[in-house]
Amino acid sequence: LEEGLIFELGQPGRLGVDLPDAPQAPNRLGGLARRGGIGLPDLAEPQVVRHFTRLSQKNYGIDSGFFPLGSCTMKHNPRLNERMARLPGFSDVHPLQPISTVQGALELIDTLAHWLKTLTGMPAVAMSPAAGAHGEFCGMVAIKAALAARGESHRTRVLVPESAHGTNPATAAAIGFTVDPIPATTEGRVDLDAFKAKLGPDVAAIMLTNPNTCGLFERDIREIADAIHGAGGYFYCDGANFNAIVGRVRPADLGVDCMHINLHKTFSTPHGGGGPGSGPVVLSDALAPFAPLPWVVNQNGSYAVLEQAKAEAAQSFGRLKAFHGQMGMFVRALAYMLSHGADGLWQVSSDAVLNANYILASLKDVFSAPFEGPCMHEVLFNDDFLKDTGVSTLDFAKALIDEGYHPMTMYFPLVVHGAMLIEPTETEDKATLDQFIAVMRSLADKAKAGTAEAFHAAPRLTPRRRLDETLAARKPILRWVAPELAQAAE
Amino acid sequence: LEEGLIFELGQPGRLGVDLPDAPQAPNRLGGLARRGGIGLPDLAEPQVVRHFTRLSQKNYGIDSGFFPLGSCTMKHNPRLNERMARLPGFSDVHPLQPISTVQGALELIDTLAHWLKTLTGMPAVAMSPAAGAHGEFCGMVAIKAALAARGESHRTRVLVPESAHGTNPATAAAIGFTVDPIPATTEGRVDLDAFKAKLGPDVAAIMLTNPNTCGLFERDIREIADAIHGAGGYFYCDGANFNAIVGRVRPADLGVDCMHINLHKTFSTPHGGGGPGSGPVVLSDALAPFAPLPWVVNQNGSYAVLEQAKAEAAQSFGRLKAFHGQMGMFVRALAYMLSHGADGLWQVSSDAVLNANYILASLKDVFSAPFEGPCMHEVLFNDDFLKDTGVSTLDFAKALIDEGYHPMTMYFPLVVHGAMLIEPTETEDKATLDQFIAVMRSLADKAKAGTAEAFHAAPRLTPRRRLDETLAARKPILRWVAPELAQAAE
Amino acid sequence: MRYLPLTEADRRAMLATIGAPSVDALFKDVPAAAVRRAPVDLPHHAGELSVERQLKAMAGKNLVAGEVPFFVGAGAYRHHVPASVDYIIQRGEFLTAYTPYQPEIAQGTLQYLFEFQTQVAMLTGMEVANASMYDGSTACVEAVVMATRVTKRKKAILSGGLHPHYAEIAATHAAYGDFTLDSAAADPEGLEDLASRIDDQTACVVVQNPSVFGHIRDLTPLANAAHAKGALLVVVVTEAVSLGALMPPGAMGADIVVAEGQSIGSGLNFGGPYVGLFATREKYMRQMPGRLCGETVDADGKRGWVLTLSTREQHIRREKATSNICTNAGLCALAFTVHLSLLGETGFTQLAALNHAKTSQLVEKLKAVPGVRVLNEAFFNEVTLVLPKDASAVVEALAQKRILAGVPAARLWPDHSDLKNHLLVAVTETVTDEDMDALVAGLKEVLA
Amino acid sequence: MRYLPLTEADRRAMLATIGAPSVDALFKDVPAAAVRRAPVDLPHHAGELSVERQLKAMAGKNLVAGEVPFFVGAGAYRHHVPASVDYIIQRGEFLTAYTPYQPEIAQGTLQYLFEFQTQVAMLTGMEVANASMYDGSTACVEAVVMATRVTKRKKAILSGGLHPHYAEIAATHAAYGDFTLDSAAADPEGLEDLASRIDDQTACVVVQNPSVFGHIRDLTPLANAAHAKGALLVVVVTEAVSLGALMPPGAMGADIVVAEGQSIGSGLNFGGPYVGLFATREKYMRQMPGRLCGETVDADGKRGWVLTLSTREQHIRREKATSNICTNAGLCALAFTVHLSLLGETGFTQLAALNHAKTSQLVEKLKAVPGVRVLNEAFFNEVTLVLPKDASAVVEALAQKRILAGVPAARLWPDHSDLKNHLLVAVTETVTDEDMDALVAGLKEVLA
Repeated sequence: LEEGLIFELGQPGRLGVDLPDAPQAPNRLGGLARRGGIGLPDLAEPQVVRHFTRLSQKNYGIDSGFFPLGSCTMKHNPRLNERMARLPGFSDVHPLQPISTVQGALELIDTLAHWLKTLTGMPAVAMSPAAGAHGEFCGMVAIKAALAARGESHRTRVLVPESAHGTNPATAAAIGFTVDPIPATTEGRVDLDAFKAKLGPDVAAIMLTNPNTCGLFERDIREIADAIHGAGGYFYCDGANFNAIVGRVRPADLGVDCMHINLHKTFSTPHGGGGPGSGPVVLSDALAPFAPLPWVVNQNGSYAVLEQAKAEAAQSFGRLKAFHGQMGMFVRALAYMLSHGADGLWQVSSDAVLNANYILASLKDVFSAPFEGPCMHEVLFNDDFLKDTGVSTLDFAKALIDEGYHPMTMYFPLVVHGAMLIEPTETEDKATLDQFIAVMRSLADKAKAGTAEAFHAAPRLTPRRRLDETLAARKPILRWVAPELAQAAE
Repeated sequence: LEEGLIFELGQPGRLGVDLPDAPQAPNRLGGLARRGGIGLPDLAEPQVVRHFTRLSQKNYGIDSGFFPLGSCTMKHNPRLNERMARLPGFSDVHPLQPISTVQGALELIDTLAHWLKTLTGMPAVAMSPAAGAHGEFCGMVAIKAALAARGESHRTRVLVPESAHGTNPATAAAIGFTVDPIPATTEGRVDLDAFKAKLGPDVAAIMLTNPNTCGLFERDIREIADAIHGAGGYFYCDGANFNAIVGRVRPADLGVDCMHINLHKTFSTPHGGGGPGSGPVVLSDALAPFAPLPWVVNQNGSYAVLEQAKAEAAQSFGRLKAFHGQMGMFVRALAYMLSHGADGLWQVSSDAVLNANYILASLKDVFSAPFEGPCMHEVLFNDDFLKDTGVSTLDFAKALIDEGYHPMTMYFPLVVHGAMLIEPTETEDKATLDQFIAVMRSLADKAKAGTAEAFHAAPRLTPRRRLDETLAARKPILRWVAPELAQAAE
Repeated sequence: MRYLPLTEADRRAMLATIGAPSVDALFKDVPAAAVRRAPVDLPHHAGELSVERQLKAMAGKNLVAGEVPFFVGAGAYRHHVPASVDYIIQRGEFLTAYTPYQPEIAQGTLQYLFEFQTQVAMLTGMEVANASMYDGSTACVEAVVMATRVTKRKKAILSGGLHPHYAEIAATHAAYGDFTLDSAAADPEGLEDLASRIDDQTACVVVQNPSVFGHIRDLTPLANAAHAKGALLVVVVTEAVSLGALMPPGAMGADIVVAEGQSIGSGLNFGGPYVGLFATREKYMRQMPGRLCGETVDADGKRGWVLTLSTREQHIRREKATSNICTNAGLCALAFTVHLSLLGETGFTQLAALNHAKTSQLVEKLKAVPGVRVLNEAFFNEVTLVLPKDASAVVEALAQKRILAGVPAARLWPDHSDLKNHLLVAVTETVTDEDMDALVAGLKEVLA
Repeated sequence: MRYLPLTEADRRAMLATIGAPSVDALFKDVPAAAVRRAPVDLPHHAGELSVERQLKAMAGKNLVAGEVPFFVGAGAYRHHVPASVDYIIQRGEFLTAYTPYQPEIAQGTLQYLFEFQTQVAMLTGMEVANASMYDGSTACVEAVVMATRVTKRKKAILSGGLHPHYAEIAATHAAYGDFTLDSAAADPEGLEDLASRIDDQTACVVVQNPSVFGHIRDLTPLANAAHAKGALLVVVVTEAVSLGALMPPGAMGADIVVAEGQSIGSGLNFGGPYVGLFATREKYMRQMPGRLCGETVDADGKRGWVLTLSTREQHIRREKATSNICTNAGLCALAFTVHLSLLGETGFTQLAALNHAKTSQLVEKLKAVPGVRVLNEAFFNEVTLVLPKDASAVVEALAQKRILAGVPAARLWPDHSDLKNHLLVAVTETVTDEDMDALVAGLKEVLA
């Protein structure tokens, strides 16, 4: 049975909710009442529940199986966190209630901030960014504000390694910086000499992911930090890969000035098919005064919120998002942190790195690893091993789907050809890795045996086979239109 | 990927829970501490969640699609009911807390009792039975107690129609009654003359399902009631099919003395893969004094619980179940009742009957209906239409699975050959019925076209194909045994 | 109405197909005198918001266990159930499924039932277990009935340490069924001698461990005595967590073990739904009540599971069935299996040890309360106190101070005046040191 | 630790395979100075029970909206969300999925995003919508940036009826980005004239409807004025339910509509996560920020969905992307879609009508409070009151009486002394007659 669109299932005269009658009261819409219908379908509750249940059954999540999507940290999402986020004391509280009535909510934010600062060794944290890219924006604006405060607004060049996430250059550009790429060494790390050669009086910052997107720790990070500081710039660290070092290494000890933290990666708030995320940004002393509003401040055990660029917050660069940030995500992340504790988080990064290296060690004789290990929490292969097989990285990934796995990240980072980036995370057990390794080896054998056709045809066992993305982009259909209207329009 | 048994996934040294250290305190187990291991597997939480998620994906529920299982009333299970049952004021209250601290819980029981009594027109209800069959036991014991109180314990014969649920004779037998079957007419109803002929001074009761298991209303029910009463017996009504008449017909007006109500059928508490259920029993004035303990009594707005056969409850036949009954189910059922209200329940039975008759009308030219309509909430076909096709009712049902449906009830009731009993319920829409009708017709065409082989091979698209039930019964394996132990045992 | 998808237009079209003038016409077989013209006298339909308000108002009148120091047990125990358990049992594929009579699309239910049966057998130390019963109390009487069937004898001896509700249920079945009871007097000291009551008419001896008063005993001598006379030993467990710390009934010679499984996976729920565990020896397998899930293979030779040995059951066997039982406690069994899978061997034994240690800790603390005597020498997580005053009044007084101190024995044995000062006190992992101190302080105050 | 499945034995075996002596050795690329020898100074791991206790203690210090008469709005609204919405979004297949970059195993996410986009387009009266933004406030500034891109102009005019947080965010982006703002003064009376500010440097006019003060206006004249100068009209909606009662922005000439979708499907959550709606005309489709889901066919010719037009996005386009946005608000978008599907055309318009009628009812009741003036002539479900006293003090006094009376304008415009007596009051379907009476009585008392 195919599942139609919700609009195709509706029929006027049904109700999926029961509402009380409206009281008699004057209409005060001032003549601006809606005329004509909206076009929404009418359904009863059983139909709606079944529709979305069936849709869910066409999805693959961490709960469904192994999800080794590199750079995305698809780790287990504890249900305790969901339960905690639904405590009415958090979920049913308005952001503009009197401050006296939300002391517990502010305490939670302050407690989470304390954990983030302690884990990173940084003195301050901006809580309001809604996601990683928003955190990047926050950090880069703080840098721009700090430069302005120093009277160095002429510093507009930002150095970004070629292997960076796309959000890095996009963010820098959005704030009016120019992006200057730094090449990588053959070892998959920043080319220190090339980097130093690019330093100059117009350099604002370097944006560096560490561990980097090749899954490698930037060995020269202290030297990079010193150099950028020496050149008068700031060190923005992309914290997407914090999971690899959380609890074991503090970014402050690496010399960073600011770093965003994807709560939905390292701290396990669910990805939810694309969000919501949360991207707090830790800041050094140099950048802290410019942190966005609002600031939560603990005043002798009672909490206040600074919402204006005045007093302590006089240098704040302003507001980034309405209200206080992604509270629901804060609760989940703190529940996760309290559950693991300092000792557990140490073990998180240990096991994440161990799992990735185990995959590297178990596959490197068959797959082609462009860089030497040890890797950190993820392992990168290129498509050399597929040379002359007629099988592409994409084909290989789609064949994995038929084996019951979510594919690894493909074609990222851009610095290696046909990249396959595998991140097992610490919440997978050895048996799962062993099974995955066996499947990977067997698929590689098949590819080399000249069965390209079978790979091209994959996946076969999914709700849909390969989808025509070109058609979608060439003739975009972004919404459903009632057939009678669609016809009339033609 | 096949999902192993949980025992096959474990490995010593993991933990799926974190517990605090035990306090220092003397061991007071008196030398009776467990020696040796239990054999349970150790897993971490991510593995457990994934394991049971994967198992769930091998199941079909109402949320998955149409579930026309006759006699089982597989209607929509609202999530509101689940939410209400989880209110701490209901879910986190102990049955033996002081009565002063559970007034709300008792109010809920009393309110539900009021709804059940009003909907059935009966003066009393016993709330404690844990399920339908337990309710039957309760009702029949009340009858036995009433007979004893009348000094008529010699009445030991119970009349049960051949079409009855198996629980009816099993229950009667468990209480020491003898079961005397009543034949059916060619119209699928109790043979009134045969029934009357069986009446006599040793008759204790009739157990009659109404609407009966052929989906028909027993037209002569008032006459049956009068006759059994005239003969000094009681009228036990099996209320499994109450969904067909709820809100429109009160069993009291049909002359019944007692009737159990499956809250998981008519009132939508979830079936849960086989329970828990709840089977309150409404009782006539004649039987009410014998109702089981405990009794919840409203004393000027405060609630008391009678737990002994004393005072008002002096004639109670005693206790049936620990504590107060299936409270969690009570909350769900009351949430459902309050949601529908008297007007909604009227519509429930109207739509349930309408849906069934629509299927009957739409299939009767192709399928063989042994009895004339109108039917009530379910429609019965026999296998005449499959004659000489080589396709059995079972084959036909399994073929439906591959079309995306849960099969109808098969081979029940026993009074027709190769029975197919279809109950759509009121929570299905017309489009779903139309689609089902089309599939049914198409399968019937295929069967008649001589494609028996394909039917024998069904289902093909399921997690498992047809399972060998004979093997399971011949060499029962009822538990997992560690391979090394199993080997040692051989 | 939100659960009803038919529109008025649908209804008209469907009636036309049927050829009926109205829905009323479809009810033509209902005797005229019973045909209602209007809905019954109850409130009309209401939205979610309204229903929530009404039910929350009722819920709000109860004192929630988790909000107060809490020591109530006597057959139902407040343990912490992990959030993932509740998530799993709410998944529609489990929640809205039927009994797995169509195994091809019910392997999920069947596999967890097989896992459940295995877990129950392991915990109890027995060979086989069924797919769950309503609860411990009804499982207990089913065990008695089964024992009469196995032994073809008609008398059951009930221990004075058996939960009174369980004993009362057995008495109901005895009064209206086909066996008799020999019930020992309440046994607060845990010193009763049941062996001497066993004779060659005895089908079984039913004994609870820990007893309702909290005593634990080695049942091996009783098992030997029963077996010597051809009787069965039925062991009842109302606190399943105790099986993580104590010698299992199977190791002490039990023939049938029944238990209340609520402690693992289910909340207190004011008494239900809970889940009954039922285990026995392999040789009695075909005499068991309730559903059984068995392993088999499918048409392709793959391992799978089905309901099996259903010739014991009512839907096949009708009046000759081993029980009239039909429903089990599927979803609570699932909760049990998920919770126990999370606990594992390590967690479950740790949990049991923690329960015991905390109880022992409270017993030590209670020494500070003048006039209070603990009756138990050996116990698991529940003990019986003798107070210098009427225990019901003490419990009520403490409830007013928002302390739920336990179950006064008089609640369970209202007619036993010699038990009126007895109080059953249970301690689980959810009890904090502060809770214990509050109880001790409260008792001192109320008893002063 | 319950989330970590590796055993010590596993770790040893894996290190042996790797050929590393220890896990520490795998961290050899970390500069020695940054290598920690021990965990940081934070508490160690804790079980569920302990974590629950800690978080419940914090939650318990907040005054829960649902427990009191509640009139707080100003950009976040307390509506009733059906239980089935929360059930659906908790299903692991949705909750634990990633962004649907692998469409073959993400058709569930993709189909609901397509449904979401359609619903948003329908509600706003626009042609196309994206797959959601972080929230309304960030969507607003993205609209401004897009308008500058479309018009190649650099100035945005902001209405004085725009939520101050939204305006402040735009100001941040303006200060550090590539456009300027012309911001009108706060407009409590709803009488501002923006048309006269539009010139041929104007990229867009940003106006909120209903305004933050609750006023509703016909925006057609403003749209015409903008279009006459080649500028776009950006309409902001912070109360999505209003779209069920009011003429949609698309019908009044909006070029871009952004909205806070929290009212449909999401709780208050102390401000987040919420869901931003973003809709525009088809001709601007390729200038939109954020993800888009599009229809296509698979290798077998079956209809299916994919993420599309991703050449706009950062992961392809990098520094030339239309936005740096990566994450959207997937799960909140799902909640929106499920809730709106339950409501349907009938329910959604009824809900909007109910909100308005209740608000109008409160306005009538407020006439009984001496000294209180309602500023709004036309409104949806929120109005601005002028009190005879400092509104912040009144709100605080009422909060002490457990009435949450609304948002004092001073909370949003701390520097505007002429707004210090202004109070924003919102009414939804969750407000009862008793709640209104409590507010009226409370106001009388506090103002007396």
